Amino acid sequence: MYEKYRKKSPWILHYNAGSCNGCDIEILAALAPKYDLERFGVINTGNPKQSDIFLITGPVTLRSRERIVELYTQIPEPKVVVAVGSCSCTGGVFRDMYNVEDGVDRYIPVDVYIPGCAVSPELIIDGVVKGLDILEQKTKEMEKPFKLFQEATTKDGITSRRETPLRVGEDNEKN
Amino acid sequence: MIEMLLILFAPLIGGLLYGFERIVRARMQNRQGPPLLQPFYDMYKLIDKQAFIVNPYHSILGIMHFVTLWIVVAFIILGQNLLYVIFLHLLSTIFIILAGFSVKSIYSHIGANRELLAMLAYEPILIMMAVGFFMLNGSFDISIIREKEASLFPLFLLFLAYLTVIPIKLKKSPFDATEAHQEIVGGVEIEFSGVFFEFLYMAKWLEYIFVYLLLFLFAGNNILLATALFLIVFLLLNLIDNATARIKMNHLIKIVLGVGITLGMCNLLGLSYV
Amino acid sequence: MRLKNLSVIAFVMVLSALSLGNIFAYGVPFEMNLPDVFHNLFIFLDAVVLLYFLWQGILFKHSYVILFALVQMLLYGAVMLLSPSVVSSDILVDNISSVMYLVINIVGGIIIVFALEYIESETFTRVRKNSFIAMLFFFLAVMNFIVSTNNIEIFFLLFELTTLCSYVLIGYRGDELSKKNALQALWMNQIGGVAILMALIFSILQYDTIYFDVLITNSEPLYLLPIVFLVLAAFVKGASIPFENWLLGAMVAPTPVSAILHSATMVKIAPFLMLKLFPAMSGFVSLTVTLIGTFVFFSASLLALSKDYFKEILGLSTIALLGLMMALAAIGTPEAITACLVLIVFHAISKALLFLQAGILEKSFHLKYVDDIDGLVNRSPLVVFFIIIGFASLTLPPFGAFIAKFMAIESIAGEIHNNPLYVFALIFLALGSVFLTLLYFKVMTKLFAKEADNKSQYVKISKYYTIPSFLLLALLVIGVYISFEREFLSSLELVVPLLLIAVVPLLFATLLFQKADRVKEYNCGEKDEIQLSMYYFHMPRNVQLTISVLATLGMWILVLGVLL
Amino acid sequence: MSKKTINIPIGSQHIALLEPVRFKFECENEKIITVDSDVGFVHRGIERACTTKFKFDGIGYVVARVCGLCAITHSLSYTVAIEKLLGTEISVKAKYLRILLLELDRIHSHMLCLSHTCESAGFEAMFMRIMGDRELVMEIQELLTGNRIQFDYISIGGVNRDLSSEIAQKIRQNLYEVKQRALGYREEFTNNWSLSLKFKGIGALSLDDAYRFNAIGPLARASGLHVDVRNEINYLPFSEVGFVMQTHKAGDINARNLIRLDEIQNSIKMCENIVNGLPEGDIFTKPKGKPNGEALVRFEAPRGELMYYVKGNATAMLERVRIKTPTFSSIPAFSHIFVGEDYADVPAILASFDPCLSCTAK
Amino acid sequence: MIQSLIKAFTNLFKKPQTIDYPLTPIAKDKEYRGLIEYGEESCIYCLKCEKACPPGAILFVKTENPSANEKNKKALEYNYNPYLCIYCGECVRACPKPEEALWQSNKKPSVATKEDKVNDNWFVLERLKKES
Amino acid sequence: MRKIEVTLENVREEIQSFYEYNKWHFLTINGVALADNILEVQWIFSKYEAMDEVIIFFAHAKYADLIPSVADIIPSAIISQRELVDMFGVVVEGSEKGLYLDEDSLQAPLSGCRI
Ligand code: SF4
Ligand code: SF4
Ligand code: SF4
Ligand code: SF4
Ligand code: SF4
Ligand code: SF4
Ligand code: SF4
Ligand code: SF4
Repeated sequence: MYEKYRKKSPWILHYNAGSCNGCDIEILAALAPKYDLERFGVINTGNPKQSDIFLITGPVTLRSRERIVELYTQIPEPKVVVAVGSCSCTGGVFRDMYNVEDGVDRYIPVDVYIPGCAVSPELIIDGVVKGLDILEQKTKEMEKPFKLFQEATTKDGITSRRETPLRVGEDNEKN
Repeated sequence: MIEMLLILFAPLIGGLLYGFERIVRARMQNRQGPPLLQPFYDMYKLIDKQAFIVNPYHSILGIMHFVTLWIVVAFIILGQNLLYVIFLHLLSTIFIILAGFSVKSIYSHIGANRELLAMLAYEPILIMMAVGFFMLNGSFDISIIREKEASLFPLFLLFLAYLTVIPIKLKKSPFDATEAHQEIVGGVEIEFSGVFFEFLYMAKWLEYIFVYLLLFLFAGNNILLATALFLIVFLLLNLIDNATARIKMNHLIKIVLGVGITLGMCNLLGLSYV
Repeated sequence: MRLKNLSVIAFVMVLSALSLGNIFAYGVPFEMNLPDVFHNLFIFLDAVVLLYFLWQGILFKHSYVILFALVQMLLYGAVMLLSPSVVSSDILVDNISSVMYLVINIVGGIIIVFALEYIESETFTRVRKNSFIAMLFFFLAVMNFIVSTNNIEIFFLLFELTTLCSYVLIGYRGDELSKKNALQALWMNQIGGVAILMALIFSILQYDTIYFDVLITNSEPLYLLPIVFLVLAAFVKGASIPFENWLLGAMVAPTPVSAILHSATMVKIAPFLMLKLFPAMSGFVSLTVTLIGTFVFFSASLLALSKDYFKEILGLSTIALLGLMMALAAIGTPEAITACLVLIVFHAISKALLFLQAGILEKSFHLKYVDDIDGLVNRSPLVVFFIIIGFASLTLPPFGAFIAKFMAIESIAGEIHNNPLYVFALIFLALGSVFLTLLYFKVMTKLFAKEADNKSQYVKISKYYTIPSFLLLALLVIGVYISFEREFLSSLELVVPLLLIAVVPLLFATLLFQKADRVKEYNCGEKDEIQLSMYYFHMPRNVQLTISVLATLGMWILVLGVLL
Repeated sequence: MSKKTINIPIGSQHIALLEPVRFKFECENEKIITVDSDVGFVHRGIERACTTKFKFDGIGYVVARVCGLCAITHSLSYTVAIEKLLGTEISVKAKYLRILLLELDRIHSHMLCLSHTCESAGFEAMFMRIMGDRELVMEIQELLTGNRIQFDYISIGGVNRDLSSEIAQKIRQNLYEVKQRALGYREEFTNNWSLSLKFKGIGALSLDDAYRFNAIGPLARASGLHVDVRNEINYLPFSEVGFVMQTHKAGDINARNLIRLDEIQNSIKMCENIVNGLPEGDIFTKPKGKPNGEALVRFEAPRGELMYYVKGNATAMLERVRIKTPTFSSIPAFSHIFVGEDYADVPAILASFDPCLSCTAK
Repeated sequence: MIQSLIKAFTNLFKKPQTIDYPLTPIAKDKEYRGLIEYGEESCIYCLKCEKACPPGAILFVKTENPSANEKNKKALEYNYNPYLCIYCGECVRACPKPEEALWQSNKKPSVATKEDKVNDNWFVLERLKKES
Repeated sequence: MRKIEVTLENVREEIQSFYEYNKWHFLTINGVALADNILEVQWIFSKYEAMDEVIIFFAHAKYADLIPSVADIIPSAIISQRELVDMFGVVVEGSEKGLYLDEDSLQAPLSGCRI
């Protein structure tokens, strides 16, 4: 019976997991008057315990992985994780670099992916709105983060940190 | 009967006020702002969240804070002894401070500490205010104060002193160092979540009611004046909130205590000569 | 149980019963005269005590002690030469005395019971241990006597005897520091003696009497010197600023001594004296005393904020509350008098309770500083419970101290109409009570700060320690019940909130806690340990100095004002 | 007696931080005694990727992602370094357009910093006001480059887009507007009583310390140190378009804010000069060859000096790309400033440094 | 401070700056750098775009049923991941047939959800590419 | 841009005699991996208010060599030295590891024995 109110009061927590700040300042811009996220009831609480939406930017550097998981577990269910920006969706331009891990969904279940480099505030609004719908349907079941450290390098049979980086087009190039 | 209803709905009225204030604030900042009922959406959502506790004392003390505050508001509505009301209010603050200290979180501790210090700043002013009413009306009973003439003018300086207290209680700039989101992430409330945070959230609404009910005392039996006071103070408060930065705790104490005590003292001295 | 313990306990019970009986049996004031033999004996004793002081002064080469002993001898000689003609009864027991009996015997008795175990754990010889208990009883006797006497000469003797007691008990440990502090207590308290003697001389010269009741009923508003000197004596005994150092120094003594002498009972002479004197106070004296009292209340609470030695904090808060009691007594309206009495009783109980805990902390946990007591909840929930009750009973409703403070504000507010200067008293009172609250909660919160993982260190506490605490707790409850009966606050005001505050949260707790999950505290997403410590307030030296100067100034104004 | 200090952490996740960085303040009450910092949260490994993963002509887009805030300075510095190695001479118009975007970026970055400083000082309304006005700059940036943040405007040999006359008109308009608003901020920063309590005399760095800790950028200029790379390089014609170095004496937060306001005004003037006097010509010259040798290029990013060292060996893969970023050099100065301040001032002081760790850790 | 007070007060009566975004869509400028679009018919399969793309958001991977385009000798299929793309436009600048085979539209990309598997599916493609 | 060759042994004296803290601005310490497992370490300075005056002191080192610290001459060099340690896996006097890299990161990512 309370479900329908979830989408009216999304409080957000923002964590920068190694982004270039581009997306972070766009989140700020989305809170600013022109886009005013507070229209949707968004409050930037900065406190996982009072948040519903977890906005993550950045490709997840090795040092920030524990923090992501820690913060994620401190957010009470139901919660929605939104990956903001290409680099948090898939690693973006940092995909394959040695100290990053190709996107947030290597660690915690991501519900919404917002592409863009940098994402525009409109897209952030789109993403949050999409997240709200998902939030409404969520149960209060605990969703487990996937992995903590390097323990498993594969998820769904797919290796995430490859031993040798994939170099597009390198093979036949000799200039 | 009306009183009972008022008491029962006090948090709701506070919630509406809070919702309205958020709109006003947004508009003052040139943006659209949340809907009026936003606080209630938040409330329903919070009920539905997974409940986390850090330790049981902490959560219980939070609830006690809320309950005590509600009793305070009820007592004001019922017209009890003003001094007693102020002390009970102190008690409710003490609960939240204890809650803040009962968890092992640094921000919570700093917040609770600041709450204690803020109490130091505003409590004497509240007491002097009560004494002012006593000297004017010969009684601490709120019901009697409310039946008498408006005491705004004889107590004008105390009224001004009280104005400095309001932003502290409502956590508004420039006196919101106790909450200080950018420094200590909300201070004492940081470890509350879900339903338990809800109590704190609603306590905030009650704080609004408390502050404005005390304000109405200055208007005595003059309802028109009460309305005018409310509107003016509400507007003023929000304007100032939107025109100042948060000042530090030591400045807060110096300013509020210095200004408040001087004003209050002058007022009381003046009264005693009349 | 050893015979000694049994007899001590039995004796305490008898004393308590007697004091209780007194309150019910003799409603009316009881008067009596002592035969002349006694008077001669008293003179002899006086001489002995003063000589002893002088000897001690010479022995330890302490010039102040010598000086004041000599001055007292001189003055005492002068008193002896004058012979007043108006006489009255030597012993006078009124309602106030009855209340004091209760405090002295019951609270003091409980502390003695506690002392039994405490002193066992010290390393003194058996004789010294026993003499310690004996000293305490001797002290009780003196106290009982002092609140019954009506003769200022006798009062002087008893006053000197309490000085003697404190001197001996503070120096009991016999080390360097104890000796030093004992001597300090000695010379400061002798100032009180000098003041009493001065009062005696002026009283004899002007009113031709050495009896309290005569002095009080006859005194004229224009000639109040004797009263003022007695008031000064009260300030000294009450360790008001600027005389606070002797009481703080007294903390080196074994804790039961601190409890019995310096918090619960002996210092109560000060408000008691005030209560006796208030009818004779003129507007000026009463105002000045009120201002000084509230100022002391304010500044002692302020100073206490910067302390971290548990007993010192308790001591300063005692000084503060004594200031308040004296101020209330000086105001002298019926309401203020009630408030003062309530405060005396409740303060004695609460402080005794707290001091006992301080003793337990020292003995069972080897803790002296509040900084170290965090996480005590895990080690001894009982002690924490007592400490919390002790502090709460000094600040929160429904306990008496709260009610007294409440009434104090009311009575001072009522006085402002008469004299606007009471506004300052009000401000001091308001600020002081906030400081005190701050102080108590600063300490209290320290207890709460939980160290999650040292459950194993649970410490068992001896029955001798807990039983006195429980007794005091019972007294508190009885006190609450009585104040309830007397309707200081309406039942709506008390019962409803108490019930709601207690029940509703528990209800919610039981409903919600089963479903709740535990989480760790927020730490910015990091996992490392948090290091917590208490906020402390550093008082610069010049603040302390200013406070002392102001207080001294207040006393001079008092004396000079009366002289003019 | 036991220890009386408390450890107050800030970060890695904290509401006053946009980026993960962790400070641990050892405080007495709320007074800071020592500071401990961890700045490595954003390390991604870009320097290595530039020599193993990408070829030299695409790196401009990669290093832009070192940081979104002065993306333009990064790609510019890199590009200039490569142009030096290739010996490409670019057209005057392209140079002017590069300065235009550089200065626009400085304006928006400074505005962001000012607003964030206000937010951290608890002045939400001011934050909203500046952020609202900043959209004017964002708009023209989007028009000029097609994106609000990552402009990807500069390529080796010139720039990617020309400036049409409508856009030029829009730029003039918006910048005029911003200029007026910025005057309003100045009034607020100097006269608001609560801000002066928060900013004046707080977080001060003396001139001598600025020298000793090699402070750079607005941080140094606020202390009176005459250091601005725009004054020390000649690859772009800064002085031609009206660059004037701004300095201040006090070295506190307030001085840093005023420096930024002054620089905004100066940058607006430069932009206006460029838009009004843009020469005709190509915007792109095709570069030839492969980079060979070493080049060291410095630019003034909004936060101070940015340095690129590039070493090529005549193949498509470079041998070394070294990025020395402004915040990286300022960290010793930061830590020095914190000591002795109140914890309550930390967020504002931190924001007034305008730190950017994404380039610090790369 | 006075200025702020006045500003706050007058703002009360002004229309807010806010764009009611999802309700009133924001028109994108035609120069906006949005999604990369591909015209299969015109592509000559030179794979320059793939090589030029810094993050590797374009992958030509062998497929069972290739397009009818006769230039597609190796039976490749164009794959583009807007969640990896950084919208730099380098691919278009590299393409010999810009505006026909590959161009940058001003459409903004859409947000994806968990079901879209934007990351995992791409891993599969990358692996295929590496194996081939 | 001027390059001055020094050796690891005399670099401290060179810098000490050269560096005047209010004339020269210390930029950073840079490492460049050369062939044959040689590391070129560069100390880069620029002159205040002069047009493009950059001086690079450089020394060649083996990875196993102890690189002297200049932190006592230039306090802000500390952080550059830590970076050097992290990135090249060399040992710099008094600088510990871990500015950027965690235990399970790729160690010494820029060192000569790469790829
Ligand atoms: S998506 Fe692009 S702009 Fe956003 S954080 Fe990542 S690299 Fe920066
Ligand atoms: S609004 Fe400001 S304080 Fe809040 S999270 Fe964003 S940057 Fe931090
Ligand atoms: S260098 Fe070439 S292959 Fe490497 S990323 Fe740049 S364009 Fe692509
Ligand atoms: S200094 Fe800051 S804004 Fe500039 S590139 Fe570095 S991280 Fe980005
Ligand atoms: S520049 Fe750095 S500190 Fe300033 S707003 Fe951006 S991320 Fe925050
Ligand atoms: S178009 Fe040019 S580059 Fe592409 S395949 Fe044909 S010849 Fe090669
Ligand atoms: S726009 Fe850039 S990132 Fe996107 S596909 Fe083209 S080259 Fe790749
Ligand atoms: S560069 Fe153009 S033509 Fe060549 S493969 Fe890509 S899209 Fe096709």
